[in-house]
Amino acid sequence: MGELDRLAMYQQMVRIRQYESRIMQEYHADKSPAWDIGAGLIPGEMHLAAGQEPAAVGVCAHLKKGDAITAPHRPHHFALAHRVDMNKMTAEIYGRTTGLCKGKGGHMHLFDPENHFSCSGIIAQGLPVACGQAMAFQRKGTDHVAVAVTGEGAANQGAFHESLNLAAVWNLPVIFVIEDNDWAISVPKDASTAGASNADRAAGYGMPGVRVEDNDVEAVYEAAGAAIDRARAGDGPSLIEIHTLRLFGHFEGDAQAYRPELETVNERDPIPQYAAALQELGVLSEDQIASIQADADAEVDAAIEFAKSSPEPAPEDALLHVFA
Amino acid sequence: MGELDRLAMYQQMVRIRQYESRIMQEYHADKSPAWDIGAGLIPGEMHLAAGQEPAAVGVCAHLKKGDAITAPHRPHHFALAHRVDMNKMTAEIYGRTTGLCKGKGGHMHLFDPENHFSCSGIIAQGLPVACGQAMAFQRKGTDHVAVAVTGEGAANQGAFHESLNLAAVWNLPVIFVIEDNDWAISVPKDASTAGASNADRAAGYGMPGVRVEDNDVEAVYEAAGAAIDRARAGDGPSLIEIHTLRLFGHFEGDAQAYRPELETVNERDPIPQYAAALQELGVLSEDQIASIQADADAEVDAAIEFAKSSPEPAPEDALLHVFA
Amino acid sequence: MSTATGTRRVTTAKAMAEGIGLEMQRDPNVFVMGEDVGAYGGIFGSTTDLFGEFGADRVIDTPISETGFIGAGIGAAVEGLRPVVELMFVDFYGVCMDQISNHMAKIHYESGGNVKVPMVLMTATGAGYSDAAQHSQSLWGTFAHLPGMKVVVPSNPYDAKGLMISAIQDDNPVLYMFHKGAQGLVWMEKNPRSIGEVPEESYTVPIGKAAVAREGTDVTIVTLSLSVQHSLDVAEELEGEGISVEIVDLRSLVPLDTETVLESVGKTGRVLVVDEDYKSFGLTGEIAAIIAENDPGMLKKPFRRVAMPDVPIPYARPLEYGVLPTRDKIKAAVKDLMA
Amino acid sequence: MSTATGTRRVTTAKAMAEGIGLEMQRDPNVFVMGEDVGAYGGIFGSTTDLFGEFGADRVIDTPISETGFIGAGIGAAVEGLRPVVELMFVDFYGVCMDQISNHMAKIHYESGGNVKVPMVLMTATGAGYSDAAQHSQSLWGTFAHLPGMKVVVPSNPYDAKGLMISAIQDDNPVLYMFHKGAQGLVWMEKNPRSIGEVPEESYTVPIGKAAVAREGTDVTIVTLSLSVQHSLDVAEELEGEGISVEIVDLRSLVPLDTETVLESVGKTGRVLVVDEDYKSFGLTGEIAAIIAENDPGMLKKPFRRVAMPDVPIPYARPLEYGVLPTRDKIKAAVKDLMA
Ligand SMILES: Cc1ncc(C[n+]2csc(CCOP(=O)(O)OP(=O)(O)O)c2C)c(N)n1
Ligand SMILES: Cc1ncc(C[n+]2csc(CCOP(=O)(O)OP(=O)(O)O)c2C)c(N)n1
Ligand SMILES: [Mg+2]
Ligand SMILES: [Mg+2]
Repeated sequence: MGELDRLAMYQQMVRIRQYESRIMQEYHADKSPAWDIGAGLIPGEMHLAAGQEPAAVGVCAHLKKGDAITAPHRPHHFALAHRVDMNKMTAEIYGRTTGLCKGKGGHMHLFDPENHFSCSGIIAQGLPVACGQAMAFQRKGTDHVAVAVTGEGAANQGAFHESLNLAAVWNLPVIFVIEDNDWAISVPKDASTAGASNADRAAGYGMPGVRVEDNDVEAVYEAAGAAIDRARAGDGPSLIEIHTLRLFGHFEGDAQAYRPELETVNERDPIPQYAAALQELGVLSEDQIASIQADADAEVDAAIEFAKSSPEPAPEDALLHVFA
Repeated sequence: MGELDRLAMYQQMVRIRQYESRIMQEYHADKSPAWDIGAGLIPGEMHLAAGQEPAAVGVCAHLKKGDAITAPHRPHHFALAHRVDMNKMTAEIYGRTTGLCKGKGGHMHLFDPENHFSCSGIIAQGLPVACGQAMAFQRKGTDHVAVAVTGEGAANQGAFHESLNLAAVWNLPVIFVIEDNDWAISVPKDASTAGASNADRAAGYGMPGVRVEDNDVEAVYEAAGAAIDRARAGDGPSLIEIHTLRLFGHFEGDAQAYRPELETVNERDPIPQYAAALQELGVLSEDQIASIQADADAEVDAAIEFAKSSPEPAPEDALLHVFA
Repeated sequence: MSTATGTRRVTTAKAMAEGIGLEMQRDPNVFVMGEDVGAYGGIFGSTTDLFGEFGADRVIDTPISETGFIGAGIGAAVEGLRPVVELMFVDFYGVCMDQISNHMAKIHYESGGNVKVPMVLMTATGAGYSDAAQHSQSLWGTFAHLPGMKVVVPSNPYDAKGLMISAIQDDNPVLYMFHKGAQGLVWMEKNPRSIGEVPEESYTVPIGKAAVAREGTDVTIVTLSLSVQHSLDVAEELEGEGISVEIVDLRSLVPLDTETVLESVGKTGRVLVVDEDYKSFGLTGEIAAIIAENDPGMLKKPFRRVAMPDVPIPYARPLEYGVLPTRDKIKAAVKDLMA
Repeated sequence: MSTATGTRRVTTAKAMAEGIGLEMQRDPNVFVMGEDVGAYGGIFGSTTDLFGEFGADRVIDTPISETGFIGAGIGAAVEGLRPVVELMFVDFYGVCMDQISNHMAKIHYESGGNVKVPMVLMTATGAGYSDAAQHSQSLWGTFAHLPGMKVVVPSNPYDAKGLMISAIQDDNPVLYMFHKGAQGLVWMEKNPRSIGEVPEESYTVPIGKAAVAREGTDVTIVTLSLSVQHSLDVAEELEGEGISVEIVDLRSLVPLDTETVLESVGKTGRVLVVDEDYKSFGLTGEIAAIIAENDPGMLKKPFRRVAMPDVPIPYARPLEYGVLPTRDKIKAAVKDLMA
């Protein structure tokens, strides 16, 4: 990994974090005093991925145009790391006609066919779809891969098993990425998951399984690189479980009363940690930190501005696009 | 294992075989010349378990009254080995009012609450139900266990994963039994299952997994004994995969054109093999073989006679029993 | 068993949870399981305070394995327990529909009546807060179409509690479908009708009986769930304009109280069905069939329906409210019937 | 592309398979997957001979993982392939309904029209041979209720082939529901109408257009699938008794050809809906609603339906035929309408 790779990953993490932080602000801005989930410029459920940037950034650093991702209900970090246009994505979250889906999809249903990116609000159900995309890549004789992302809670859903088995039997170029952020809403991993790690489950399918223990973008980068190379070479699927961190609530509005380790959350933030590591290595200066942050601020502000100034759809447009 | 245990297991296997063979005859008897699946005294799909007797007999030898079984679409051997009344079961298969379910269920939906036996035509969906029965046993403070049976093909269904995980997380007294008869209808195991054995998948749930390689009732007996003792002792679930043999077609009427090893099937029949082994051990004489067979013949004939002489339900009874 | 009496005003969510709690006190076989039903109290408040009162042994958080834990509920019910299982959003039915429709609903019948499945499956329905296509459906028509389970759909706190108690006491599987927007949650816009008078003690509301939520003479609105609240609002407004609206709150879809529907339609001769579920092949059609089977001549005016058009539910607010059965659409349809 | 012409008499199963084969010849992106679709040729013959012609790479046997392989079909379709996926029995929908209803059917809409899912999901329906509660359902009402997928239900060989070709060429997800009892299988009792004249070459039958399967003036039977065959038999018998029956074969449920239905009902004023799916909250009601919305006065007699009553489907023959929409029940209902 070269200096530029490291800087690029840091920069991408900061960009995503700025995005999630600003969306959080924007989301809450106009919901008070009587907090109403359906009100405001950004209505509906909002699952932010702050703290989980290393997973998205470490994996997507290896992806090229034409590779596919299916993300779950918490999709922004993978979307941004996988080149989804920030303006269009933001406009979608604001429900505008300039959005990726013209306002029909919303934050849990972002579709960007140009980048083969999609996500879904039904947990684990993106895994079979990624298998199908991989099947198409394989049949077309390309070396493209599909990445299926899911949380550790979702890994206990039947679709996980069916997809791993299918991918292994058909030797599909899929990488299953599990973001283990310790929690599935209010349920901790040990109350829902038997066995030490989902990485161990991969063996049951004759598939390599790796657990990345700390929320370190470079460790993710290494593990993902091996898995993605393997898939591109035609050697089949892999599974990577990444121990990461849910910095915010499950969704915005979640008071997290159930969460005993809440106090230590900020100390575990991976971005300052990575900044410190890069400074230690002499790769990142204070000036660079500031300018990377400033770029991120500007880009995110512009995207929000784009979204806010875009037109809202007309009610009757709801009847369009049922059939092609 | 004592002499009596061995004889009892042999006797039970012969009884089941006689049952399956006679049902096969009866099923086909009145479907010709123009073979019609819906015609005859026994209509509908018919999945017979000849060749798979060791699985049912070796497992059920350890079960006591009050233990539960959920069986799949191929259920007769487990039903008979688990004390389900042969007369009532046969009457159900003949669709008579004296049947276990008054003719409403049929061969794939045999319910015997007295023996906590049930089966279902949707593959793998009996596994969650067995978990719930085990949950009830656990909550009531009993040492009863639930056995969930499924084929190797069905083990690739999502419900398998969810059930193993649930049973392990909640430490339920469940034994998952997989009958690997090499085939799921026309699809061989290696075309559908990644990984060497479902027994290996158990490790992913922190659960013991054993594969019984040959279709030998004593080997099944050993493996099942350990798993069932474990469950009764409160030490949680286990998985056993038994390599067994589908002696007949998937269902009656299946010409098995897809099956390359069809010719060797009879050589692999586990019952003559077990008879020979017991004779070798000096536990079973030719006379005993004959008398065990004669008893089985008589019992099965009587059950079929009971069924045939029982009344058919009236059409309007179809409207009963929708709600309790 | 609670012996308290008297009423207070509580939310629908609280009323539901109270119903469950009273049954848990009465019968040790009753327990609750589902995702986030424990410390969290249910994402939509359906198990509020139960974890504190009954503990982790009787209010059980599950893995995200709906087939697994709904199936486990069935197995437990078959063995004589009385589980109350939550499917967090009805939209997730697709990952566990086999257990619901092929097992929960059919075992009793398939067994010739020998096996009972006394289980409640409760689930959140409904739109109106931009949760988009996979978290906003009503789908009661889907479940009511399939035989073997009772289906109840309360519209207010009183019925929510009484129907919950009836459901738990019923020896059959009961699907209990509550509307997120009628739960009276602090974090969602709500109609004041989502908070109402509820007795403290245990009581039942019969499954299979509709309620005439408002009497009237000109037009019958047949509806259920949150749309009852909207319809009542509209009826109050239209009273000022001299239009008298009768509102039938179905409350149960299975069994369906056809008598109450026919009686009302017989009186008014004009019928509007308001349904937040998809329009075609569902509840609205069934009401039309019941009337037309009885006597098409009952209708002085063509049958009307205000329902979710046959489109997935869109995210952006203007789009979503473009398809929802809003007060405005209900009002316009009633006026049309009177024109 | 086939340039052969001429017709021969073939079974519905063969006609379906032929439709798929012609599309596979025409478009290399078309492939088939499902359980036992390969060497076995599909349990109900829907892929007869395709494995021999196209090989294991284009006719793919899957593990018993319906969520997995239907989801894979969706992913492949999104990437531009045109999968024809088989769900062996529609009764198994519950293990994969999330992929069908939340993904296959919604992706196009959710994406604002940017993503297409050109996929055919074919599945076997129907009862009549004692396959009991979990293998005998029709369930088309369930799917037609849910937006985003087209639903076609052929009743004869000609339509089976033409609708299959239309379905594969359609850029939308199409659910193709065939009746086991109308496949013309050698191992099942069959109506002679399950074998019929079918052109050898490729042709399409439009999705969304009903057919008047028989013209008549006294009574309209609105129906589909195997019940069309029964209804034609009954109509022939009743002709002798001086009753003229018109039969509308819906062929597509989504989109539904309401015009053809209304035209026929307008002519006869008497309508019977025959449906092998469950009676309530389904197709029969939708037809009633369409008529009642248009003009309840069209009906000279109360609306009638002969459908599966709301019970799980029993096993024993007398019970099963007690609930099925048999010729006898259809005939009695028509006579009743004429009384
Ligand atoms: C099938 C299904 N069940 C339940 C839910 C509700 N739900 C949404 S997110 C979530 C928790 C997911 O936890 P995890 O997979 O660990 O992802 P995280 O939220 O931690 O990123 C749940 C239960 C759902 N969306 N889909
Ligand atoms: C969910 C579901 N999918 C498909 C089927 C159709 N089906 C019935 S038995 C069977 C094969 C089962 O194979 P296996 O589990 O190995 O059991 P075996 O028949 O070999 O005993 C299939 C595909 C079904 N019943 N349920
Ligand atoms: Mg998590
Ligand atoms: Mg098998």
